[in-house]
Amino acid sequence: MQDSSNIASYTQNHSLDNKEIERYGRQLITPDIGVQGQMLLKAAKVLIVGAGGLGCPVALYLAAAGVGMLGIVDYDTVEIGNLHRQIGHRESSTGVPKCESLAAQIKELNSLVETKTFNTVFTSDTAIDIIKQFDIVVDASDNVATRYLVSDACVLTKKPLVSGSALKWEGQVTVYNYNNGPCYRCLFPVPPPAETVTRCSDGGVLGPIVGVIGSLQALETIKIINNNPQNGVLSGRLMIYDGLAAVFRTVRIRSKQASCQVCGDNPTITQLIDYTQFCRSNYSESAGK
Amino acid sequence: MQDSSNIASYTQNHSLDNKEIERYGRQLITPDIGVQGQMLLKAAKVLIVGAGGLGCPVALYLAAAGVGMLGIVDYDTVEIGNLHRQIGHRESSTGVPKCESLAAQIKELNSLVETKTFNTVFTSDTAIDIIKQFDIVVDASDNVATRYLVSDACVLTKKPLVSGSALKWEGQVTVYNYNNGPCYRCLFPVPPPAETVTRCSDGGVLGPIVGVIGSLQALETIKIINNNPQNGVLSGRLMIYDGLAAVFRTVRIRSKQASCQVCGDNPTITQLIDYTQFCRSNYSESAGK
Amino acid sequence: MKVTVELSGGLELLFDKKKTHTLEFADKDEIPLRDLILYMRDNLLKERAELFVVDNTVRPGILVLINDADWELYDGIEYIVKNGDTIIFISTLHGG
Amino acid sequence: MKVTVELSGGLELLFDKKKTHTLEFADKDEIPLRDLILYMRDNLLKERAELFVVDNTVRPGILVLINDADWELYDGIEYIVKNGDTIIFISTLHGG
Ligand SMILES: [Zn+2]
Ligand SMILES: [Zn+2]
Repeated sequence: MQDSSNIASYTQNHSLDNKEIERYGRQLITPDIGVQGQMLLKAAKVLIVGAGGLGCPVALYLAAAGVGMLGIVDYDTVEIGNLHRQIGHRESSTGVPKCESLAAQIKELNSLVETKTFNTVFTSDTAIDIIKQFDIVVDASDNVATRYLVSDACVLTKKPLVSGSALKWEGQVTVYNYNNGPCYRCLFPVPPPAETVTRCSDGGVLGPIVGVIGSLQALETIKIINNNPQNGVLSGRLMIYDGLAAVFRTVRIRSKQASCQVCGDNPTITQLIDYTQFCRSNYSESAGK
Repeated sequence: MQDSSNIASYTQNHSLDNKEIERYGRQLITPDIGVQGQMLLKAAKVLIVGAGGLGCPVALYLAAAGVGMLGIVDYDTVEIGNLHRQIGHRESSTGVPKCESLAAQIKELNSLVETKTFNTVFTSDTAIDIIKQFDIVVDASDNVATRYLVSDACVLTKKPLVSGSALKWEGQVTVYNYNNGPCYRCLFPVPPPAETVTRCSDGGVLGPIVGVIGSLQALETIKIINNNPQNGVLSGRLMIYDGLAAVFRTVRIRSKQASCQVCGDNPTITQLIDYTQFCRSNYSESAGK
Repeated sequence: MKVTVELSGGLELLFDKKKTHTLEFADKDEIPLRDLILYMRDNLLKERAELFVVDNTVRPGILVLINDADWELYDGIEYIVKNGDTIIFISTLHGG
Repeated sequence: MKVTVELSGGLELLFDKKKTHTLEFADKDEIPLRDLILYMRDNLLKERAELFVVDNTVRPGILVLINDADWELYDGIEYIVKNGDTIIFISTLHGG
């Protein structure tokens, strides 16, 4: 390789082997990554909640970057109707659990990455035990109840949460519960009335929108893992993408709220509750089938 | 499916078959897509120049969305060192031409899409003949000489050009030669001095950065194909992403320049020139190997 | 006074599908945000007001931004809107 | 007067790796953009000035933005920079 001398200067005194240097060379010469960053990625354990439109690019980019352990939770199976936006699955995986289908693609892309699949509904009963096995959680789910559940569980287990969402031509990204920043409930103490929630199955969603938002989530995850002081992690800020207008807006949001029921000064929620009842909706889009 | 009645209302009087309705249902119910938009996608022919970091997400998302014909030009073969960011290839494709490797993944994701692969260096001799077979061109290349070549060729053949670029933690996107907007040369009449050009092989680049930029390119391509008056196509504007700071900026750029040597009022460039000489650099990053 | 109101996350569907509205109040040089919200409900919303306002404030799940910052960083609904302000209403998305 | 200068696309590497610089000119209330560029070259750049300025203007491949708009939409290098302006220098990227 033309750049072997350049890479070599970055890779003294490390514990990466030659295979890893060959694979990650052009990544670890990126300023603020370096060998130290690559070793942090290798040691990191990230849980991805949802193996759908957002979960696919999140998983593929984190696997490609060399995150050592990726957990994937999804109870659903691959359908042809997913493939217009879920680029981590294949036609041949129709009927296969999404977490297994995505883990198989990850293995083909980067066999150095370990995956843990959870082919189950993420509920108040299962969430804490699963999350405890990881350092960082990515919310790539598709419904309100799961979003409250994931956020509360991250507060209770003290894990940063990289949250993305999308619908139609729009997407939103932010990081919760990071460095004393706000949690989902700080922003949204009361769930939205069920009739105001548009689901992807009703409103549609475009593949490149989840591609943009999922890629943004993957990068924020890498920044949290790398933990460089100059990393402008998207905490206390919300990024909004309007794909039809081709406009991004990054807005300042409130800090951690003393009055928050789960992360505030006098929390009243000290264990997980029934989120389907709280939100008057199901843990999954397709549960209404 | 729960949403079949909803989808049915969008799909009267069309020529999509049941397989297509099943696959694209949640996309064609997106406002401003609809059956008409899906049929436009099916009829569209898009050329992707480069099957690397940007080309992978562009190709996967356009294939998933149902663009009827995708052309892929790349002369290079897959190396392990590509896989940290090029999520459209697999370990098992090491040594395989990138255009073939990416086309194989497309086929597994959406077998309804036709691909044309060009396992060749894109040069002044080959560019026009290749571009003529398509409606829209996506610049996913990785060097200055190819960027001037692609832009001039698009002006000479009257094709819109969706341009993306990335390095380290940053990316840029815009659309050239669209609706009387500027071309690459309107913005950059003189190539940069060769010593100011940092290559990905020297500066590094992160996967999620090309994921964001490539996904943005895919969406702009879909908007151009759909051609709705309310689509805010990114022409005359440049979008800049700083991933480390988590900040996007969209800036207004000049309109088509009357003085432009190729798209202006009195063009002096009426056929392709030698771009390696013009830019004093090669058509490929790795040509310096 | 002139106020720019922007809607996103699907809220624009309640407001004639228009994402940006410019409101002019010739007789005022400021207006409480609370009154602006009720004005929007009564004058710009044609139907289904409960998808925007509940109990005289925006319904749960809507973020309100005053010049690109969360209204909780100001006085929330007590904020006094001034000439030239931009008020953004964002419905949070849940899909993926 | 105060001017904010921002650098992106790798140009910040020439300027002490700082992406944002605030410049104060106590004795001026405006400055031609041409002079600002030469001032930056002579005072903020330590070495390799030819990677920023060639023939008394920014080198090819750098876009200059005046308050988020291409300088070609104003007077280019003849623009007179005013108090509070933000001038952005972007090196175009070619990688992928
Ligand atoms: Zn909280
Ligand atoms: Zn031109």
